[in-house]
Amino acid sequence: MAGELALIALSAMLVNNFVLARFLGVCPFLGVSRKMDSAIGMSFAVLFVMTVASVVTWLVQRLVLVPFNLEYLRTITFILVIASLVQLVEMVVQKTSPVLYQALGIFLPLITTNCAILGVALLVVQKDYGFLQTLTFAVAASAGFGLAMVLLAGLRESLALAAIPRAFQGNAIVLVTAGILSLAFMGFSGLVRG
Amino acid sequence: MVDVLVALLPATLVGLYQFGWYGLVVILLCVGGCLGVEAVGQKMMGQKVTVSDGSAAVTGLLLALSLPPRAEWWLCAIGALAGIGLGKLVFGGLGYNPFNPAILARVVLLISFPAQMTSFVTPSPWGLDAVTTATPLNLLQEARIRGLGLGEAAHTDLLAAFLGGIPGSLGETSALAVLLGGLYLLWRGHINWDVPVGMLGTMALVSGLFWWHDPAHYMPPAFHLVTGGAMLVAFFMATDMVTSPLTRKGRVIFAVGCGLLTIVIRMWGGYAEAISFAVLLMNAAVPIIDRYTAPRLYGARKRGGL
Amino acid sequence: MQHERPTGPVPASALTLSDALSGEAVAGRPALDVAPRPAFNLREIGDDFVRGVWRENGVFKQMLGLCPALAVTTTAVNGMAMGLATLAVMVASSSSVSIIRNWIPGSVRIPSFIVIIATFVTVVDLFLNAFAHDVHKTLGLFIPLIVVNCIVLGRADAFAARRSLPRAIADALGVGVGFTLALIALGAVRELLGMGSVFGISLFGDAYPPFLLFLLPPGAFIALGLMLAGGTYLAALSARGN
Amino acid sequence: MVAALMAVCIAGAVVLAWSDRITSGPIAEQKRREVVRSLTAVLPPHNNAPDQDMSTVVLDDGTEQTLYLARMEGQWVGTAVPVTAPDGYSGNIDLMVGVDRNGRLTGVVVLSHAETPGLGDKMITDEEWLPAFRGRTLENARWAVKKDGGDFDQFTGATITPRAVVNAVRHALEVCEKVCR
Repeated sequence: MAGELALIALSAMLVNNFVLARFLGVCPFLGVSRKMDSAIGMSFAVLFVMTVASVVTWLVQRLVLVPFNLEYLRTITFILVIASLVQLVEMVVQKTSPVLYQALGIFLPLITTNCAILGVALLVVQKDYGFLQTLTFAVAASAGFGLAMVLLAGLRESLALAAIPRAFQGNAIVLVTAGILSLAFMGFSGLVRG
Repeated sequence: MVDVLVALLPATLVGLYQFGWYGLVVILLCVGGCLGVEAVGQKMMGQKVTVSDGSAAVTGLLLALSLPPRAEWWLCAIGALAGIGLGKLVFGGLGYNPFNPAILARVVLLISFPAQMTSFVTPSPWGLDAVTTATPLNLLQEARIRGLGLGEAAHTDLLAAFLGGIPGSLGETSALAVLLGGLYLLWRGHINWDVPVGMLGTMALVSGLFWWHDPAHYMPPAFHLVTGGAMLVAFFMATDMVTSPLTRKGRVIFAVGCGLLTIVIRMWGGYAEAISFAVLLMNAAVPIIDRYTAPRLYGARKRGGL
Repeated sequence: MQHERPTGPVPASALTLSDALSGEAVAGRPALDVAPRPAFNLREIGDDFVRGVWRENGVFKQMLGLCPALAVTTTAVNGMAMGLATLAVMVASSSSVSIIRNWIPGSVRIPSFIVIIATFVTVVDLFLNAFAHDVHKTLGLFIPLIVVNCIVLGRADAFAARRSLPRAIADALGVGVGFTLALIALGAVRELLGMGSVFGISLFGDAYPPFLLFLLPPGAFIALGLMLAGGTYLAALSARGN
Repeated sequence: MVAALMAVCIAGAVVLAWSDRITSGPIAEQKRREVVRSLTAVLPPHNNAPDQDMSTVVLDDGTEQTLYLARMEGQWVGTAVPVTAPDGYSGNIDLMVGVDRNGRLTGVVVLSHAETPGLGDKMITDEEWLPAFRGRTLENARWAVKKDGGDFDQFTGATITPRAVVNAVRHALEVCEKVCR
């Protein structure tokens, strides 16, 4: 069991990295990685929402959708759960911890449309994971998202000092850098099969 | 840059002796390709053409030495495009590139053309009696995937691997020749000792622990040090000033990371030539390492290096 | 409960979800000249369409909707299928949003739009599964993920929620066609470099060695980056030429 | 406010319930047709409906194995065995293997896989590779790729995929050998 969970974690974080190999969450990955601080803030916000969202959607799937034969409502219920969770988290954080709200607040609205969150919920259903597997998968996936995000932010901050050719300035060089990062992560392929 | 070319001379000569004309063609294509891509690219972007600084030639030679000895012409051409174009020009040229161009070129080729990048021939005087074969690292990976333990890799002649004579890339058949060049660079003060020592030391230590624990399933540390690109990458590519951390502390972290990832990917990963992936991954982490180990000076930018 | 809808001109550059998401693209984005005028104006509708196809192309200009754009574009055909599925969802949801725009209070605007979009996404998902099974298998996970495509929600919220039905449809069609064309272009480039063919037609013959990089994830990022740079370069060249 | 959101949700649910009603039949039919298509491709000529004529056996290792039986005029002529190769380069490869009553292979098709495009997926795009299995039996072939001393071609640069497929097909033949005869 522990071994299986470790493999799930390794796979979700490195081998099939959510952003770099599965293309889930590319918009925030490119959009919020210009500064290291925002990259770290976004990563923690994703870690939090992704973990809670995957557990809640797992419960919804097991306790509501499957027993009542409502699986065609999966996409709509999952996205609603995620959207309300984000709202709830935002309200709770705002009331209880102004410091945390300052740090995470601006990222929370962006998370609803982060396809990594819905992606993790749907993949859990597709893979038919149990509770512990779901939890591990979500935490590892968001850790992998954070790792990719922080690496790209570091590279982008150092690129700010580089004399990038005119044609590549802006999004082009960010995409190429992300591509090379994804290339480097290919080195992990084969560590876990499947 | 001239010193680097001098340092690569022993490995180049061994390669030419063992693979003959084929090796010479690969070297000429790679060096010419890299110079050409740099000249044309800089012209197109309206920049000053800096081919004469020699760095593109070094990248070309390093690329050639890390290719299979009978690589097709287009493999060399794509390698040159990927290394100089994608690895250097798009970032604004030498000094700004976050990834080592030769490493990047090799990784692009490894994932794009796995068949061509793993078709090796045996070394023989002037390349006359060459027959198709596999490298020890490929044999090891093959055996592991089939669940056969160490397979034929267990019979690798480690002394031959050190002196020269085992199948491998053009400039990687003799660890000794590469090591001589590396020591020359150290003596001339072009590279820091901490990266190669840290990297090879970590590789030896980690592989040694596994080997000591279970010699039936893991190769001894000496095997990992003399096979594949270990020496070439540790002395000539990981040491690249531009793409390694600024401080000694940072470089040690970098080197240990490279060594650790190399062993992990070699032992359990899908690519036998793990070391290039390891360095590329650690190149990506350099800004973060610098951030936490070096005082940040805006405007002061490292330049030069290999 | 009826909420005050903004009357009169609404600059498209007002901060909306899509703006917040697109970060870099916003600064240089021209404010739309939108003056109050009759509901049906062909020129305006034409402009709504054209703007989305090129000038504000989601993928190339605003870097939105990149997850499906990168994930499914190993071939031109796959890119087209994904683009058309998204186009269908966009037109349906933007028109619905435009129709009910006056009945939805501001506080539940986003959740309502999400429900509408999710509904149409599921409809597309079910119908593809039933009548185009192979397409459904190829696109897989990325069909339900159209729900979180920032372009779809962005256009519903920033445009359809404030415009008449014809203009909302024109905009959705324009943006959807722009998205589809971008995916076809990216798919064609990756297929050409990766396999030497476009739309399954081999151009370089059998001797062309498959360039796997462009079929694998890193190649998706790199191909799009090179295409953007190529576009900028050509634009600069032609500007100098004039 | 809540009423408006509720109204939207209810409208959405109604649309979806309706879509589900009219698509659930065709979706099931598509899935069935997919199975039938693969069965027709791998089985010898038959005039029954093998997808209805299933049986399940328990193998020595305790796993359950579904078998589809093909009959001609009621006479058993062959068996289709769905097998999974667990050791593909990127995950499982699902296959359907057809075997006639003499233990001779009549066809193999790939149902689903996630192998590298342009490399491992050659086993599907290559028009000669899978048909080469036809006519093989457990006895008349060495069940390994050529690189391992067997009779089956591998692809340059990709030996993992064909090796996995060869092993899975052999497993299907062994199942037949045990339970069909």
